[in-house]
Amino acid sequence: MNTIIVSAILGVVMMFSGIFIHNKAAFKNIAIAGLLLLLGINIAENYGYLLFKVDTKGMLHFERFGLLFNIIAIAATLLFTLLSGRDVEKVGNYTAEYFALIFFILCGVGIVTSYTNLMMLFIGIEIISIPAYILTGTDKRNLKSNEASLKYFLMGAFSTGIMLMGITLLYGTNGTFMVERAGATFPISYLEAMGLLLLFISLSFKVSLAPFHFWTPDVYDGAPTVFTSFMATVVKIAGFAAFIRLIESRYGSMGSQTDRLVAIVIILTLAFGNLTAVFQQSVKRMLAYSSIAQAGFMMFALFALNDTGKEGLILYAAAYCLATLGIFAVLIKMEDGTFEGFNGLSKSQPLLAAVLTICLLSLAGIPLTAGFFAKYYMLAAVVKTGHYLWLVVIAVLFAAVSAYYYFKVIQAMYFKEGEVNFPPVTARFKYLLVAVAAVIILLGVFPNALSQFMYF
Amino acid sequence: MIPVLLILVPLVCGLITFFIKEEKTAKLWSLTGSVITLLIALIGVTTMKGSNLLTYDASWIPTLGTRFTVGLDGMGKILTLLTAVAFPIIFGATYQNKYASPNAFYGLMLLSQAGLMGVFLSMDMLLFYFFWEFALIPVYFLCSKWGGEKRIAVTWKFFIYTFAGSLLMLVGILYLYTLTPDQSFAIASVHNLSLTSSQELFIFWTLFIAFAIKMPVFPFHTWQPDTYEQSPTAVTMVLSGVMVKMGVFAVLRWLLPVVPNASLRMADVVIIISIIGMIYASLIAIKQDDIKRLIAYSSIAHIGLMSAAMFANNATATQGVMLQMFSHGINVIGLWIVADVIEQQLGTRKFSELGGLAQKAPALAILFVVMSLANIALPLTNSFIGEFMMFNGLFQYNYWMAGIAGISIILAAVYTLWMIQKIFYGEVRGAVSGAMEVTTNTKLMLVILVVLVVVFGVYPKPLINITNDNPAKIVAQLK
Amino acid sequence: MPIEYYITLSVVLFCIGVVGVLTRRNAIIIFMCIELMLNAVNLMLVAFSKMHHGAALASDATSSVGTDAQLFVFFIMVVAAAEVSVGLAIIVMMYRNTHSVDVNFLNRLKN
Amino acid sequence: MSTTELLFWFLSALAFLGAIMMLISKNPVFSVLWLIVVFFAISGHYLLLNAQFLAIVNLIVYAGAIMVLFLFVIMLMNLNTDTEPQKNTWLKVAGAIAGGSLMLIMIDVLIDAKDMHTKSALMKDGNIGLIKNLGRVLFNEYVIPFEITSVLFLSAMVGAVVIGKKSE
Amino acid sequence: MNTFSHLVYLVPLFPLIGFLINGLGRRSLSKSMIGVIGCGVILASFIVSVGIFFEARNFGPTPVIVNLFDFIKVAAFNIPFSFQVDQLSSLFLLIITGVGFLIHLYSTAYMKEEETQHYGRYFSYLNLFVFSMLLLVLGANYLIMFIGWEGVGLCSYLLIGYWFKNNEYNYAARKAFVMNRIGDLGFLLAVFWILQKSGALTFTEVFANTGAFTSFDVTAITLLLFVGAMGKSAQIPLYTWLPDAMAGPTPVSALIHAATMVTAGIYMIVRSNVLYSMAPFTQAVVAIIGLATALLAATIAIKQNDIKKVLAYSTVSQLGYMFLGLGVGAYTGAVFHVMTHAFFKALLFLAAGSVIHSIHNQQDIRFMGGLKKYMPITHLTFLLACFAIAGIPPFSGFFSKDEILAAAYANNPILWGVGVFTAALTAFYMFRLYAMTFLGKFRGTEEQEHHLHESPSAMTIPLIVLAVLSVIGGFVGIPEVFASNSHALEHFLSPIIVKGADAHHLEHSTEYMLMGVSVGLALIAIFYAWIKFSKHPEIGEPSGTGKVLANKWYIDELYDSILAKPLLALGRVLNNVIEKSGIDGLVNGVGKSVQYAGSKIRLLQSGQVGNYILMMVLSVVLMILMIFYGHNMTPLIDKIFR
Repeated sequence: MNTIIVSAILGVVMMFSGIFIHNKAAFKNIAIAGLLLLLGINIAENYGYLLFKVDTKGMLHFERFGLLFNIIAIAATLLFTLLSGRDVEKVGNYTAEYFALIFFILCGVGIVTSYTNLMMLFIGIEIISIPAYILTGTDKRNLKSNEASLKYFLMGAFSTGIMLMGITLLYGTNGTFMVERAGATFPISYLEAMGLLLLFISLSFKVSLAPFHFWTPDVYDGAPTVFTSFMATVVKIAGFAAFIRLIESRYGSMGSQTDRLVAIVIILTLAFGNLTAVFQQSVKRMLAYSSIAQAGFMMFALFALNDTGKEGLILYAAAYCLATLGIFAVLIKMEDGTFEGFNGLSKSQPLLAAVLTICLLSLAGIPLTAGFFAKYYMLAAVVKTGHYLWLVVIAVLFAAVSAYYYFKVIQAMYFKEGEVNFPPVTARFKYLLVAVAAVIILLGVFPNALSQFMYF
Repeated sequence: MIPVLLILVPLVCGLITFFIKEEKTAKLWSLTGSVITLLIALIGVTTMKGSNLLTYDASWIPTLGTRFTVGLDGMGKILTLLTAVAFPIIFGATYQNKYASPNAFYGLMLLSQAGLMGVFLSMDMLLFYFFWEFALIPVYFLCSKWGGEKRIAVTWKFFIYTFAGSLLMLVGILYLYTLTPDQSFAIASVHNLSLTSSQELFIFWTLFIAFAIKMPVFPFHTWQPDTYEQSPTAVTMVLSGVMVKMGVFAVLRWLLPVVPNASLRMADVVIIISIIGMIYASLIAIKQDDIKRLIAYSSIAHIGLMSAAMFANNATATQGVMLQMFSHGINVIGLWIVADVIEQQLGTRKFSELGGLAQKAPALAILFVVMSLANIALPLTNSFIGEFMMFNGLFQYNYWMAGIAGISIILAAVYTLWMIQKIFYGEVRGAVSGAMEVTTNTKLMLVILVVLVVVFGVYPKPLINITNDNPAKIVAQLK
Repeated sequence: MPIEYYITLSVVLFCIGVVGVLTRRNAIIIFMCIELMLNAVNLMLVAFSKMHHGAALASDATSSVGTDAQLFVFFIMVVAAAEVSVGLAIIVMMYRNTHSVDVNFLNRLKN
Repeated sequence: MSTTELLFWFLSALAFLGAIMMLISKNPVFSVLWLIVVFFAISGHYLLLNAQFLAIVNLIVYAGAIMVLFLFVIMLMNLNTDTEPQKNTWLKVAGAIAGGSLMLIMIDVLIDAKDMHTKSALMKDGNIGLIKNLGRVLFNEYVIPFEITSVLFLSAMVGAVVIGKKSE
Repeated sequence: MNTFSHLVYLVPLFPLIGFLINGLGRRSLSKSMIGVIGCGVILASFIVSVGIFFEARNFGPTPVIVNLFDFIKVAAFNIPFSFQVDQLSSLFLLIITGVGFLIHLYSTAYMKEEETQHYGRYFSYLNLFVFSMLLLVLGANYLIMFIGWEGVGLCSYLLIGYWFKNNEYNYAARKAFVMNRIGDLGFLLAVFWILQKSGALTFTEVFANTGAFTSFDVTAITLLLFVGAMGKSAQIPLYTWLPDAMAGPTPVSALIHAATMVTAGIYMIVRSNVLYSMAPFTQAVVAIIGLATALLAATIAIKQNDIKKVLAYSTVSQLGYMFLGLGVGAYTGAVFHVMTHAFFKALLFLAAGSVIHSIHNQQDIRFMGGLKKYMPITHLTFLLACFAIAGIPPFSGFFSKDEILAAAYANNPILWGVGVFTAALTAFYMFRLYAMTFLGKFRGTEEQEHHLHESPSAMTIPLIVLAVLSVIGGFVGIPEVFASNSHALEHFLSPIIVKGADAHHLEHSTEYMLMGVSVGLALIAIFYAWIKFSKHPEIGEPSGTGKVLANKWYIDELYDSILAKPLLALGRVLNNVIEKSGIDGLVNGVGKSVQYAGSKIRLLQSGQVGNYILMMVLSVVLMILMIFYGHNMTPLIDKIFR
């Protein structure tokens, strides 16, 4: 609860700072300070120290899993601000407002990681979505940005409609909006099944699972790259946090046909994401598709729904955020976002190239990087269920395909000749990236450094 | 403690190498590092069994049931020794070669050594997988960065291919893990399972395909000739001398004892595939016009024999495979060294542009001939011992198969002698007319290899003794 | 009234909204169709609310079961209002740049 | 047929008609107007269900504020004439078929739900829809979402500013 | 007691040392030094061998086995690196080191004109060869024998290709090695078979334990061993390498391809006579193949014009004889013939070398003739050798050949008939060769004639020694028919030959008749050839049957078209089609299809919001169908996914 309140307050603070302060650079620093505060509060809450005690009337329930997700989201945002704060300033004139929106999104994240009531889910998702629509459209002169924003908005609103229909149907059978349903009977009524299906679909849309992923490439591509970076990480993992909370309490009631349904969705997601990414020319768009593919992998946790899966989802979220933010931080600064644009980067910026390589390796799931164990947990989770081994086999084959496009960037950087005009970067930026790489490798060797938080 | 050092020394040396800007220093440093590793390996190999110096066990990821367990047993010793011997020799033989950004080159080489060591030392399946991939990445970079013209595409295929295989293996490992009673990856847990036949089959194929790609066994071999051809020769030496042994080793350590029933059931299939591969690769080798490609195909043929022998369910053959891994590593590195000299000095690898080199470089010719003869397993060279034992085992499994596999012995003679003739004999022609100077260190390394070839060919007892305990155990598991 | 009637009516309205989204190309109309979908949902919610309320009244005359659904409708309206403000802003922005609200012209981003 | 039923059928028909007309009106302004008709019909339903507060809010917020906003924008853009050239017929048919089949199977599934056969919505009676009850519950159990909604509005406001303000 | 026998490892050790010194020091040592070392080590071996030989006479049936170290010791078996000294091996030691020494000696003069380093290389190869051959005959088990077996193959490769600048020679060298390898494979398989059945490879153990073999095993093992012998001893079908192997220097031909290496097959079969005696089928095969080879090679030799080729085919033919002997159970006869053949064939080659040496590498007998007066010693020794090979009493060849023929008659008169016919052919072509080379007028160029001279003493001394041996060598095996208990060799070898296997009982009158027929036919052939070719040397191109014979029955071409070419074509097809388009094509195809799928799937991402939503709605419809109507599709879905 503290996270939600403080982030909302911080959002307001940012809004007002936009009125009173006219130094652009200051906003970033305020935001960083705010995020640090937020992070501190969240960690404190994780350990049981609360600033305010609020009776949520059973609307929200705070537990370690959700709080860990919050920590990852906030830390990712902090990292994002540290790495790309400068670039946020370049998007438009409303730097303070952008940060305000980011804080509002964090507020939404806080809600969806802890909701127990479908109404909170709905509001949380909306609080995340609406600022996201706006952030997508912030590059107002850019038609692509406009287009992305409008597409995102229309499709997002449509999926909201579907979600509401789902919630309604659930209410129709149960007479309550609580996620946990007491006294479940089997087989569940068609009404409830339909409601769950529609809810599943709308959340699938939010985390961009195929065949509801179509907005993702266009939106990620059209949005200003800084915000793509943010949306691809924080917003996405928030969606998963919401998703797993829902499915965890309801999944068992859905029956074996849903297993199959989810399996199909996973395969479709992996196929769409990976195969389409193979063909891309633009790194940004490739990353958009890759984020779809990564979502497919994260779905394994929801498919398996065991401790390994949940533990892995945390790790996956962290690994994915780290790597994606690292890559985007460099990509934002590139003039040419195509693969050719990376040609010869290792010559002019060896350090950045090395860090980028580690991030890409992590996304590809190569051992010694966090991405490996992330994927490992996901696969392990499904294997542990004892069924659906074929799903795992298909998944690893697609993982091999994914190496294809990630390594295209590495190839461009290291093995191809080219001149890159890379803007000068500060030493702090470099150190930060090195730190990111170090953390990726640290998590790649000792993954339980993160997941052990779940158990104490 | 020794296993840890074996991994750590190259790893640390490699990482340090990255920061040495000066070429000379980088070379010297990496050479020193590899020599230190060799010394440690020698200590390890000669240390008696049962010494607690040979194992190390530490907690790693308790929640996953995996531990950092490394150890040196007979099979591990022989491959560790190979890895440790190979790198100083490679560094020594290619000491004069110039590489762009040498620090990265040598650093990556040492990293790959660390990975290889890890593979051979791991006593935990997840750890094994970890090192398996870890060994691959530096090699990928080495090939792509310092390779030939088509290096990017070729290495790419190699990488994706092996990566896909490894991922399949990961699935198998995971599945195996869930089937262990104590939810662990430890070698003791996975070696003593009683699985249903469908479970075994699933695990068998996932693991075997990964290993088969790595070895490579027909028909998973197509990445190999291209990669060998395009890689810088020093890396090719690592690849064919040591890395392909990973696959063979893995079958012996992680496949046969783990899924014995499936292995027995599938033995016929694997052996037949392997034999087809041997003949097939030999026939193709005859038609090659490029030293590197020829050696590559010859390597496929040799590996085919190893993979056939492994599945022959025979302790002698199994031990033969272990010896042959070492011998083949030594021999093929020797061949590559000569190939490298020729390429560096004459600028071509095509037989059609070579001839009469024996007149220009008689010493090289002699050394090469010895290595070639070892390559075709002439008696009193090291590989004869291994091949004899493998064929013997194969023969006991099925004499028709051994007979057909034997054809490859003849074909090996055909292409190897053809290669010698094309490069060294005849009148001086083509690219050979230019100046030719073989450096002392290259010769020295070749001489060392030749000495190894002959010594272990005449007196293989030390190698046999090292590997004495594993084969019986592996075969016992199969029954 | 039997709840099925309401369900049917709502679904029909909802699906008309869907058809509208699919067949129209004016961004504003599409948006309006989405609003229609939301209203269909609202109608169903209220119907369910009264259904549960009716059932609860049978055992407890002072029951307030079903209130939450009506509040939910209220929240939906609130959110819809917020969404409309943002959505229309986006459409207007779009219109300012392209002088069109035709979604078919939104194809700079593809493949 | 009781008055309630009569009203129900009438309002349903009106809503349906309005929706269809909104769908097929070429002129966006007419669409808006037809949509308002639908909203009125739905408000009528709310009244039938004795949800007076929602009926009013629906009229004020939807039919009033939101639809006016729509009209406003349409006027602003001068879209009142038929600006929509004939759309790809194939896509139209496909859309209609997709939506239609969605409707059919949804109705089929939902009507098939056994536990709904016996249930009916309480008409006219029941006072939960009155503002007194709603207010009490809203500020007790639902105070958290109520507060949090303010964040939503704030972000919408910021968004409208960021997006809508003519910059530079 | 048996001092020399326990020092047996010195025998191969000396040549090995010679090989190492000459090989490594070929640049620094002087020619004379190289020569001294090269010959000296062999002489040293010879001396030890002589000592061993005299000790071996007293061994009786127990051989001396000298264990050096464990070669391959694994759980399943133990193969020591050990030497076996018995009558058979000691006899071969004598032949190898003795004849070998003479040839080394001869070589010092013959190869005088080579560069020093190549001279050193030559001698190191020779020493290595002797070393390998010694390993072969000394090995106490099949594996050590196999080491020598392959070793001589290697050395023949190296020596045939000694003049490595010439690609035809290299080709011949390769051919020799590959053909040998084919045989080696047979040998190796036999070794595995023995190992599998008896668990050991040591001769004493294997032969003591023949109960471990079924008759099928024995037949298979002996046949496989015979395949090995075919390769090494140039029998049909693996004989074609031997004539081509004349590419090497002539002393090499003498050493390797006449006196020693090719006899390895005979040695091996005699060594395994215990097994062969158990396998009558194999024996029949051996006899028939041997005889066929003898006949075939003899017919070819009639029309060859290269002096060395004629000798080569005669070698093949004589080897055929030996196999005939083995096949009919005359093991002693075969060994006897090996010995006499070693003498006279080495002599023939060395004499031919002497001729070639003096007329500057001219090998074609059509351009020789009348050398009698220029090279008296060579001429005389050559003539003696021809008599020996033709089987004229009392030259050595007569006794050995007679023993084999007699045994063949006892086995089957047809074998004898063909054998005698072949013997007559032998006499014919040998004297054709003799006549064309030494008689008549010189047909070479003026300049060659001017240079004609007798060879230096280093070459003639070996000729003389060998000539003496060729003449008297037969007296170690005088047949029973002439004097009882006079067959010294048979007595000497009796401990290692299976009892009864060698027995053939012919009436004395029959035996006289047989001898008379064969000698008579041989004399007629000699007379005819002498008359014909001394007067009218055959200079023109042959035609008709002669052409077929001159072209060696077109066997090389046949092999080329049914084996080599198809194999190469197969290699090409595999390389260009199966590998590139097939397997690699499949692998690349997977990659390509991924890319293709990507390029098509991305078209779904049309950029149209309407399409996206349509897709979503359709998916929703499908999902609802699947969930709610799925029970009717369940079997289908189960089939696909479970």
